[in-house]
Amino acid sequence: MSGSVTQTVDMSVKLGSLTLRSPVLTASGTFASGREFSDFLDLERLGGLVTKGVSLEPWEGNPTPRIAETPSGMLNSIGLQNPGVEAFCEKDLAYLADVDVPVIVNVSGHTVAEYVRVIERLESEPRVDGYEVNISCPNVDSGGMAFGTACAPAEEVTRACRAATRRPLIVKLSPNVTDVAEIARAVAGAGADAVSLINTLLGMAIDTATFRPKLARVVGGLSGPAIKPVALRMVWQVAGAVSVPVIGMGGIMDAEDAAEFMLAGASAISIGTANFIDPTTAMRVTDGLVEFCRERGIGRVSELTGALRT
Amino acid sequence: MSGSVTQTVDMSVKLGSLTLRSPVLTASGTFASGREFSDFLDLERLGGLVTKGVSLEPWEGNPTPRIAETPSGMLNSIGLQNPGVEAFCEKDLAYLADVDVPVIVNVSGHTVAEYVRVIERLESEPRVDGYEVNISCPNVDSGGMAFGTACAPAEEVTRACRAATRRPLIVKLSPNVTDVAEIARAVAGAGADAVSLINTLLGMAIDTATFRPKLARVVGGLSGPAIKPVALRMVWQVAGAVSVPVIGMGGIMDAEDAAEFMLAGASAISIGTANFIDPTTAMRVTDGLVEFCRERGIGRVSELTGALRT
Amino acid sequence: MTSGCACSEHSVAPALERVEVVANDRIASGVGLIVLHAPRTATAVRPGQFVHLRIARDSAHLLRRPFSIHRVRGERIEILYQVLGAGTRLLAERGAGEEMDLVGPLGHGWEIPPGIAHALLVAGGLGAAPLGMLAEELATRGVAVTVALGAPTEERLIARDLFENVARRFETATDDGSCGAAGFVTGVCETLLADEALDLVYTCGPEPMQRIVAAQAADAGVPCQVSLERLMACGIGVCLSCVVPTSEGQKRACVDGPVFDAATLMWDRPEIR
Amino acid sequence: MTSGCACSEHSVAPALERVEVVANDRIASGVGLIVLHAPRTATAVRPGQFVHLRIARDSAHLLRRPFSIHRVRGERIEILYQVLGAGTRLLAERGAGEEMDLVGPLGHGWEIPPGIAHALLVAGGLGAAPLGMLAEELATRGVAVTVALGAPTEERLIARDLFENVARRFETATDDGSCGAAGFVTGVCETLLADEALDLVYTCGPEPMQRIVAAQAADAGVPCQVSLERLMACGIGVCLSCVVPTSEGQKRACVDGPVFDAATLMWDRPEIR
Ligand SMILES: Cc1cc2nc3c(=O)[nH]c(=O)nc-3n(C[C@H](O)[C@H](O)[C@H](O)COP(=O)(O)OP(=O)(O)OC[C@H]3O[C@@H](n4cnc5c(N)ncnc54)[C@H](O)[C@@H]3O)c2cc1C
Ligand SMILES: Cc1cc2nc3c(=O)[nH]c(=O)nc-3n(C[C@H](O)[C@H](O)[C@H](O)COP(=O)(O)OP(=O)(O)OC[C@H]3O[C@@H](n4cnc5c(N)ncnc54)[C@H](O)[C@@H]3O)c2cc1C
Ligand SMILES: Cc1cc2nc3c(=O)[nH]c(=O)nc-3n(C[C@H](O)[C@H](O)[C@H](O)COP(=O)(O)O)c2cc1C
Ligand SMILES: Cc1cc2nc3c(=O)[nH]c(=O)nc-3n(C[C@H](O)[C@H](O)[C@H](O)COP(=O)(O)O)c2cc1C
Ligand code: FES
Ligand code: FES
Repeated sequence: MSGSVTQTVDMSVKLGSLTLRSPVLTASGTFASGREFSDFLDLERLGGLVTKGVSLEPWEGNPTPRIAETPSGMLNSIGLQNPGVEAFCEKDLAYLADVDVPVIVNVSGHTVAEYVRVIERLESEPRVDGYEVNISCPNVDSGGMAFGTACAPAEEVTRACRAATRRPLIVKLSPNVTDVAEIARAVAGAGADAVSLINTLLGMAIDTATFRPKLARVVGGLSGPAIKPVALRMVWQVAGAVSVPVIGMGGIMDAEDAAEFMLAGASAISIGTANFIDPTTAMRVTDGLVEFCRERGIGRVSELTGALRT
Repeated sequence: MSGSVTQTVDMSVKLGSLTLRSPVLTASGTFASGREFSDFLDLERLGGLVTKGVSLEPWEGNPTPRIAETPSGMLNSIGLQNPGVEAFCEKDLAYLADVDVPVIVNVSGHTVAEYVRVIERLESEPRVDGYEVNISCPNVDSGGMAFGTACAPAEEVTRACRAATRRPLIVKLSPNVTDVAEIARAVAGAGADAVSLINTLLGMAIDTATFRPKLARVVGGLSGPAIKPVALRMVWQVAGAVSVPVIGMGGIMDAEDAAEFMLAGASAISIGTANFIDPTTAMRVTDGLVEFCRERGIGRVSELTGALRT
Repeated sequence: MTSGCACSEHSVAPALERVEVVANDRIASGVGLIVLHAPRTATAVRPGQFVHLRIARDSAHLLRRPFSIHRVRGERIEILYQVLGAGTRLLAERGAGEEMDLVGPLGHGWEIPPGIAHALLVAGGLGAAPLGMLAEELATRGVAVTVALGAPTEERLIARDLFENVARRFETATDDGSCGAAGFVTGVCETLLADEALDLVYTCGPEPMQRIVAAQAADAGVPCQVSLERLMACGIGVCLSCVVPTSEGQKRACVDGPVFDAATLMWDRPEIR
Repeated sequence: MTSGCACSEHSVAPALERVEVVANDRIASGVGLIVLHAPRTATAVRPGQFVHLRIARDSAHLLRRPFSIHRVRGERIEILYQVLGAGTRLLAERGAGEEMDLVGPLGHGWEIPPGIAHALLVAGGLGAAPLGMLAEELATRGVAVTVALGAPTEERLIARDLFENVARRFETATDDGSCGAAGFVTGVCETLLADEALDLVYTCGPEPMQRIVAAQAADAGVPCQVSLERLMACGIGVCLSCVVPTSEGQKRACVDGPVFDAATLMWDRPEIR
């Protein structure tokens, strides 16, 4: 930790055809479309902004209560509540028109056709820089995670989305599987430019005062520091299994956590639940990564990717 | 919480043919064979003592470091270090000869034949009350978890062990699967008298100071409060899928946690990592469950099993 | 603050503010009053708004906890809190000089429409918390304030002094009759709605109480605002954990509320208890 | 304590003991001394044993932390600690009057074989911690004590007063030469092994240092005991996280150690750094 070293650190990373100014992205569903965070940080310093899940039609989401705190984590069963792609274009993309940051739209659907139609609608929007296809949401009854827990449907969604766009296509993987590397290989083979992981782990909590589940939907997705060890392990497995870049996430709270994910093989990382705890996290992590590299004489943050010494 | 109600609570539970005086067991690998805990608690008040994993031959385990602390949890890669079934009979069972507590031996093997031979060796030991077949250890290279992540091998091990004994046979399930209910059905169909879950979630941690994995074996098993939501969800899924009793575990630290597992469908519960944090946990949980029932006017602890109101 | 309206359009953007505990005292059984040095929030906050407080420093209790601002005194804000679970237990342990941080001020607070002359504030238990600042603000603006305050027992009647100071009329109700009317505060509310010429009812308390007060106000033809408590992860409108069904669709309690016009709330939905 | 042997056979069974902080002071940069009221442990503990301390109250930092007992004074135990990570940072924040709990006394401490006349204690940095009680015990038993204490700089020479009081000869080494010999304490150790007629070497410090001291002692034909630090989950012998390779197979540092006969340790294995 030679505090005197003061060279600059190149924070840019390549994600397939996208070059990002920083490896720090926001995780879908934890950052809306950024507007609310403009009070707390400079959106233009983000590597990219991954939006809340967008579906073809408006989705109501699940009944409340939708969240529960758990040890070092939280459960959510929001259920992809969103006003649909049309409203997204009108409001969210309009807001983002004046913000200089790569926009990656998280895409949801009940059927393969719905995923494709969301992408088709967004193809004409110049403000969209790429797509993250969510085949891993544990909080919707049809679609969502069902696509992400077996190779064939994961491949099918990916192939259909790939056919609909030449923009960067990221597929977001579910951790609720026996072999995440196998799914990653399937979607990479089907044309994904990158994979992102992990989405939430399926979990549950019970209120012993009422004998009721804490979530109205009974089960929900676990996120936050509690899942970091599982997320890191999966990123490491997937980075070893596919040649496309990996976006890592799951419980990242600070720059050390982010560095762990990059060492395990991630080219970029996403801040999720931490946005709720400290809305400035993405900046703290960005500044912290610069410092992390500087202290170690590392000139380019991308050198961290896969640098784990095993 | 009417503190004045003072009826007694029947703490006995049935686990197939076994009747236990309490639903509180110890989780394999966190309690050795009990001797070390006799300084801290009354072994004879346990519902049952589940031993450390026992294999046919002595196993060396994995290189150190073997543990790492993680947010609200820990990783371990002990690797089932044990002196083999012969030494187990000579030392551990000899010690337990004078302790009035049901003894359930956790059985490990690299091959189906090894599992069977451990059981065969133990069949002649009167001090053994049942077996827990570990098809879910993430810390050994062959055997272990490999048997627990697909139906066919899980069924095969179970069937072979079933053929080797008429004693109660519990199969311990891995959480590192897409569909735990499916595996539970498979082992129940193959003759398991009960299932226990969850074993540890496969995880990883990285030391950012050295760029090395925190565990010499790189990956290990995550346990402790962090995994409780995942464990509860799986217990709930499995209890809904099979008719054999379920032993629930994963992050239980106190009686409220234990009650959550029973409400989700567990007939008994096991204390694991918490034994390291507070060696009196099993007694605290036992007393706490009595109190929990008493406050609610519940006469038998077994009434909690599956009493979740959804 | 133009046109006498405390609506969110005029409120200051929230910020992450590092605050210091000035005092933290138990004021009734299970109830504490914590005073924080929070200059930015103290200046910016409007009645009915809240702050999202980080109580724990490590991750075990990960989420922030939302608390209404009860009062502002100079650069200090006051929070009334009930000790319920892990977070509020930790909060009760915090001593003078300790640091925490908050995100705030948050939410859409009480509306004070121009021209109102007489307002009724109905508080059940800790529901008094967000009504303190409102009572002071109304009094400052020359609006007559009547307060109905309920609690299980006299000792738990929160913020009596504040309300006694500013209210033209102040009635209490206790479940055990130890102070004021015996029974629920809704009984008092009913009487006051009949007795007084009221322009507006403001209420906060347990939802079953709020439901009754809203119905009573509706029957009396008096507009009513209620402050709702919802589980909140972000507090800033992004996570959608706090949604409330209204006649205008699902609204987020953290930014569209916590104060809602009672007439827009869908009281028949299970999400409102 | 029969036959002058502090081996585990004679030690008292461990217990869970609730303890209170009596004092907690920074004594060097990054080093604290915490005094705990722990009557049971104070009576039972033998030199070289340790306690497993629960520092955090919630689950974020789940595991206990092992610390040697540095000294006992009446019903109080003293622990020297280096602030390294989350747990020791929390420990440094604990103030007088706060409660914690420990499991202890644990482990197999230093052996004091009957008949030894002169012992050398070699401590690197915080390695002084478990040697304090030993030095006092040896002096009490009339064993001549020579101490070699090393640190990066004078300020970091831990427990000087204690050693100066009981040692017949006391030598120091600092990396920067600010006190005693310039360089590593192993240099001093070599000299002392040549100078003095020693019956036994006791050492604790960084493992590379211990390795050298063990080799020097072996060359000089003097038996050597080392105290090892290992990651420990349970501290009571059940989890097998703390194993150390020895010529007698894998041993658990928490119950078979932390003190080992240097001759039995397999210094060539990667598990010993
Ligand atoms: C806008 C708003 C203003 C509030 N103002 C006050 C106030 O001024 N004084 C006061 O005492 N309380 C107030 N509350 C309620 C307060 O937030 C909870 O009592 C507190 O979060 C409980 O935390 P805990 O850790 O003690 O409980 P736990 O039950 O351990 O908390 C677990 C989780 O549930 C949440 N939670 C539990 N109860 C509530 C609740 N009633 N409302 C919202 N979240 C809850 C917690 O925030 C946490 O995320 C307010 C709530 C909201 C939404
Ligand atoms: C028998 C024994 C006696 C010890 N005596 C002392 C003493 O008297 N004074 C002192 O300052 N330190 C002592 N240590 C080391 C002390 O336990 C660690 O410094 C401490 O656990 C670090 O905790 P942390 O939370 O600050 O570090 P973190 O790095 O945050 O800890 C993370 C995990 O690693 C473990 N860990 C980290 N470093 C060590 C280490 N060196 N040894 C064992 N576990 C470690 C922690 O216990 C925890 O489980 C002793 C260790 C052992 C095994
Ligand atoms: C409240 C909430 C809402 C989420 N919504 C989405 C979503 O719409 N689409 C998606 O792909 N992932 C969603 N996620 C998952 C996160 O993007 C992320 O994958 C996960 O939370 C793990 O990261 P974390 O632990 O840093 O939060 C959501 C997570 C949370 C907590
Ligand atoms: C150190 C350690 C060793 C373990 N060894 C075994 C084992 O030998 N056999 C087994 O079936 N499970 C083993 N487990 C898993 C536990 O029995 C339990 O399933 C798991 O830890 C989850 O429960 P917990 O969170 O309460 O610890 C071990 C767990 C730990 C932490
Ligand atoms: S708390 Fe997140 S949207 Fe309201
Ligand atoms: S720490 Fe558990 S066996 Fe040594």
